Amino acid sequence: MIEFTIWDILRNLLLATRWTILLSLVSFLGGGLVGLVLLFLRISKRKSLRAVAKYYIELFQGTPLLMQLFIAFFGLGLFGIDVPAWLAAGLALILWSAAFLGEIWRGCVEAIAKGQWEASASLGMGRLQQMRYVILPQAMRIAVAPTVGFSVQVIKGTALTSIIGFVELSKAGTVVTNATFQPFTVYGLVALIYFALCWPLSKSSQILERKLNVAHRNH
Amino acid sequence: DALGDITARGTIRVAVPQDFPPFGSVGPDMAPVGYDIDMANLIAEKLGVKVELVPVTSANRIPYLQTNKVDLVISSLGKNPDREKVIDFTAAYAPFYNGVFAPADFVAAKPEELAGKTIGVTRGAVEDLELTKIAPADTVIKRYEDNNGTISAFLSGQVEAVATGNVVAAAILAKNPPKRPELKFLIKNSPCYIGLSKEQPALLEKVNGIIAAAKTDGSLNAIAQKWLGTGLPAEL
Amino acid sequence: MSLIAITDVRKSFGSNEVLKGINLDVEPGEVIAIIGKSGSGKSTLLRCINGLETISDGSISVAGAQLLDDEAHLKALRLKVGMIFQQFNLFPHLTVGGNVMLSQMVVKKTPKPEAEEMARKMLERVGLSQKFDAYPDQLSGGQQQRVAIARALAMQPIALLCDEITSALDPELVAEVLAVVRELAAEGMTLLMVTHEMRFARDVCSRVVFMHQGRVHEIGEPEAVFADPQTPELKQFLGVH
Amino acid sequence: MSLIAITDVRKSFGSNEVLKGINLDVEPGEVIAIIGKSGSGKSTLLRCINGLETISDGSISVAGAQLLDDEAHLKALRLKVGMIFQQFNLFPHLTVGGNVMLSQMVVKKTPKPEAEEMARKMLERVGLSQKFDAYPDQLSGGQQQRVAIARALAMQPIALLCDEITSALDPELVAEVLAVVRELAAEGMTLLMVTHEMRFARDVCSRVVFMHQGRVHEIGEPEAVFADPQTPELKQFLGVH
Amino acid sequence: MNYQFEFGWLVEYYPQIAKGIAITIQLIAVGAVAGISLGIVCAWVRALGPAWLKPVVAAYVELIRNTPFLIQLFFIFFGLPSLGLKLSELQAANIAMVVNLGAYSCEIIRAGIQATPKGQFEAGSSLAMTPFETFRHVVLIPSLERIWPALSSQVVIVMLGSAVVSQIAAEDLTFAANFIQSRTFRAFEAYMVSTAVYLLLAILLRQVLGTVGWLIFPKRAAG
Ligand SMILES: Nc1ncnc2c1ncn2[C@@H]1O[C@H](COP(=O)(O)OP(=O)(O)OP(=O)(O)O)[C@@H](O)[C@H]1O
Ligand SMILES: Nc1ncnc2c1ncn2[C@@H]1O[C@H](COP(=O)(O)OP(=O)(O)OP(=O)(O)O)[C@@H](O)[C@H]1O
Ligand SMILES: NC(=O)CC[C@H](N)C(=O)O
Ligand SMILES: [Mg+2]
Ligand SMILES: [Mg+2]
Repeated sequence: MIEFTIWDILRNLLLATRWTILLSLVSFLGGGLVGLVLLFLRISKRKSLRAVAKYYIELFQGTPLLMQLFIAFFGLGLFGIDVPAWLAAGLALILWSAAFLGEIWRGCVEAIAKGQWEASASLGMGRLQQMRYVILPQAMRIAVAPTVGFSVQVIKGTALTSIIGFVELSKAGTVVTNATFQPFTVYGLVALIYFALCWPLSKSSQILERKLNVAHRNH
Repeated sequence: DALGDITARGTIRVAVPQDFPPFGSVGPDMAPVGYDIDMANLIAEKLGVKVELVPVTSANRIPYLQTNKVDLVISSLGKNPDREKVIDFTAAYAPFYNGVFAPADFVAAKPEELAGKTIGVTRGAVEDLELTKIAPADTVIKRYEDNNGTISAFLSGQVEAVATGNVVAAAILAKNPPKRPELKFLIKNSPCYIGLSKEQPALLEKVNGIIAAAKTDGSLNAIAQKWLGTGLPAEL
Repeated sequence: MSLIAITDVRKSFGSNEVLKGINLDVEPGEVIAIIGKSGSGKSTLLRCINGLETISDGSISVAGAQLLDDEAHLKALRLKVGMIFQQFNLFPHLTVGGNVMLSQMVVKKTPKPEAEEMARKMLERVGLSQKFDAYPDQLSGGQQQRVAIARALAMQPIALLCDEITSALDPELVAEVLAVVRELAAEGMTLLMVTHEMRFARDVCSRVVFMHQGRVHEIGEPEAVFADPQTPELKQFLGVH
Repeated sequence: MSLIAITDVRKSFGSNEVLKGINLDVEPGEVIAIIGKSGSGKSTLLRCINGLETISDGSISVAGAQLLDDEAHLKALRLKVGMIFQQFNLFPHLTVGGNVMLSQMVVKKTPKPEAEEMARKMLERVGLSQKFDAYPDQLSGGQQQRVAIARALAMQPIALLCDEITSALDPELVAEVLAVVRELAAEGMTLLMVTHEMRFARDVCSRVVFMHQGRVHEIGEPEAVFADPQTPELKQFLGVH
Repeated sequence: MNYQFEFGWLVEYYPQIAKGIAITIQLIAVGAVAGISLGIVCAWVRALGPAWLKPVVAAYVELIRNTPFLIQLFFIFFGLPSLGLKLSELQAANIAMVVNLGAYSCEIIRAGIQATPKGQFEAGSSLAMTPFETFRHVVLIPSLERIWPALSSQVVIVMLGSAVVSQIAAEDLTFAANFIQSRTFRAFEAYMVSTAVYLLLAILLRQVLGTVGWLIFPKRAAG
């Protein structure tokens, strides 16, 4: 049996981290797109559309991401859809992130004063134009901090894909543990790598938030 | 039909373990290696297609097949009536003796003596099903998601003993672990079969043919020698 | 034909009927002051005319076209009728120039150079041409309100609705906004304004509407209304005993 | 011996010296009004006496005991001297009764029945016995301030510091709070109050302290101070020319 | 699709599910009570506590909030024994829940404390209360009230996150679903049932937290 050196352990974990990063990007960007759609549904004038978005969000925020992963992975296959692990992982993470991002952004849109809607309406703008030119540019500013903050949750969420067999950082951790019998070292390193990915995002989210509050006070 | 799909695709998707030495584990480059991997390669080669190895755990091997994520499960898969209800099996291709393993100071020569003890097992494996049947009611059975969990639990002392295959225990032993799994007693002889979806006679027949040929031409024996350290037993 | 014809308009919020049958015809070039106690429905009436609230009953037509509650009709209406609010409601993320250009470009698809030219002209008209590149939060309240007027004017409406546009201003800034309105009135713009500035109403308006409990309670020329209120409610409102 | 002896007290915030050597002796039963322009250091002086600010130099003693900056001494001091603030600072999560009982129970370990008895007595004294179970946000500002007084009194202090306790009140509510203070003064409570109510200061206080730029600029009986200000600063402050 | 749904197994495996639900509820009960308590202590340290403790708490909070729960769980269950600290899977799961919720609620509660008007602290001081007494009797309850909705959401999130404790053989609701799946090969149905139960638990948990809030915070304004 070939021995793992500490460098082997670290190298393998770092290689697997690429997947963690890729998965995070996919679910964050995909989740952002779907979340945008949800946002529009959620603030739509049609009650039925609002209800759809509301129930979607309640469902995805009210059940464990782990279960969503299981169902995407083992469930969709039953309907004849071939779902490889990366697809199930990406899909579940996207749908899950979307629920949270949609809700975060709705809060930001609703934080924009009603007068902005009314003023733009009275200038003859349609709903999409109001969103595009008046509301979103303002909402985006306040959305940055919580959105960056949520990206940390996404990165941590990708750890769960290990359970459906996707070999990202966490799964690599368990596999390497089993090949080395050094759980303390391996999980310690895994935790450190996650920390190195997440902490800068957490910090910048906090800093952005503070900046924005200061900006508000100066008005 | 599965065989047609495989040839059309030019690739066969095979579920293999990566947490279950010597059938499947990873080297320092994280690539899967082991008995089952060699077996998968052999079959692909004989079918004249490329192989796509899909790492699975004991618990999700069968759902992988059920949900058509793989064409074959070559993952030290034992046969029992429950499994036969949902998937089909080829001929056996490897020996597998389930047993209870523990460090030297653990005393239990037969199932009854497991009373009050804590045994780790991988959920959904044959060992799990068998142990659940034969162990006394007050045996504490801890069922882990995959073999990584079971082995980690044993090595970190979270369970006193594990139920697994004899060669598995031997492979762990070979790596000089902090806790040495020694055989206490055997539970069951449950050789490994290749699993495939129900009602795929063409594929079944084809794979059975390959296994039979490999047995006669000695290539299967070579794989056994390489990973188990002995040749194939006579009963196979 | 009246420019704005309001016929039997009713508006309820839930079970609370806020407008109880309003009739009012506004001729082109008229300047109408709407006065009345808080809660009497003044703002609601203006908001109905601009389609910000949908009416429960009755009809409103502007320049002959009926006000209907779909996006196309609403847009057509709002191109004809501008509105200015108590809280200015400038777009904080755009410069003064951007505020005045935005709806021209977005709604009317005016090309940018023309929109800019129009914006400069309108800012000139309200005396703020030098503030083109400033942001709203760099302006005083009076300046912001004048930008809001320029923004509405840039759409070239045929009438302007003003809802207490000086109420959020410090007293020393009120005059500069009223001066702009006075000029608009002199130039013949049709104006409907809710106001608490009685002196201004008396000087500038052609008619005064006194609203009370969701109804037009008294209406007439300012001299008549202010000098000789007919109803006890108006008397009380004006503090005449 | 003076009840409160303030000797050469100095206090700086950073490089900004806010109190520049204050000397003041308060005898038992005295009612002292502190007046002065905004920023002259009135609040800071009271806060120093109560230990909410640590003094930079000089000394303060209350009933013979020196004010030192450690928890035990501070606690002893605060048991002797109560303080009431402009913003009432009632505890919003406790009922009126709870507000008055809390510190007795927590600080003095008074058993609940006795604390309650005391609370009822003090609320009676400020005319609010019927509000025992109300929450602060169900009371008017004047009532809240009277609860704050009752809360301070329940600790049985030998002196009370009041920092503009009527400034946050609507004019019609000021009188009810001052009536309570007037009674306290009549009963012999030692009072130090920062106030803008000159009439009240003149009627009730035994001495008036005029602070200016961190110093006691003038001090004397109210008749003297108000009728015959000596310094141009006090003249200006009182509007006498 | 040609898949036949089949829920017959529910009859046989219902005790497993019930046990799983009980364990999930136990986890969140301990997690919420001990986690919020820990959060209060940590929030006190970060907002008002001794200077030397602040960086310790800050490090704890940042470490936990920036690593996955699953890894924390593995570290506690598989890693700590090599330092001689061996915990049962339920102990490990409970500790992970408490440690996790402690870190999150620390930050939430701290925001609540920092939003306390200065006058409340001063009023406490001038009534001769020590800083700690002021915190305990004056500041804490209104601070919790301010952030109760955010805290409730976090408790629900952590409850849903607890699904991964099945990975260390803690027999919670997810374990039950996995167990059933490995015996009946009815993966889809098993996960659907447990997902529905989680949804129900989440809704219930919100109600319970709302009631708890209603009980500990004064019912004013409305009354
Ligand atoms: N969006 C709304 N929903 C429910 N009720 C409303 C709404 N807008 C206004 N009202 C009610 O309608 C009535 C009239 O309000 P409106 O704003 O028109 O009064 P107003 O005459 O403009 O008063 P003010 O001088 O205070 O601005 C009030 O009783 C108000 O509470
Ligand atoms: N915490 C503080 N930090 C820095 N400077 C302070 C602080 N508190 C007060 N000051 C400064 O000390 C000076 C005196 O303030 P103080 O509050 O004592 O005045 P005051 O006489 O009570 O005025 P007012 O009538 O406005 O209440 C002011 O210049 C103020 O800016
Ligand atoms: N990978 C495994 O866990 C195999 C164990 C056993 N042979 C089974 O089929 O369940
Ligand atoms: Mg109004
Ligand atoms: Mg002051």
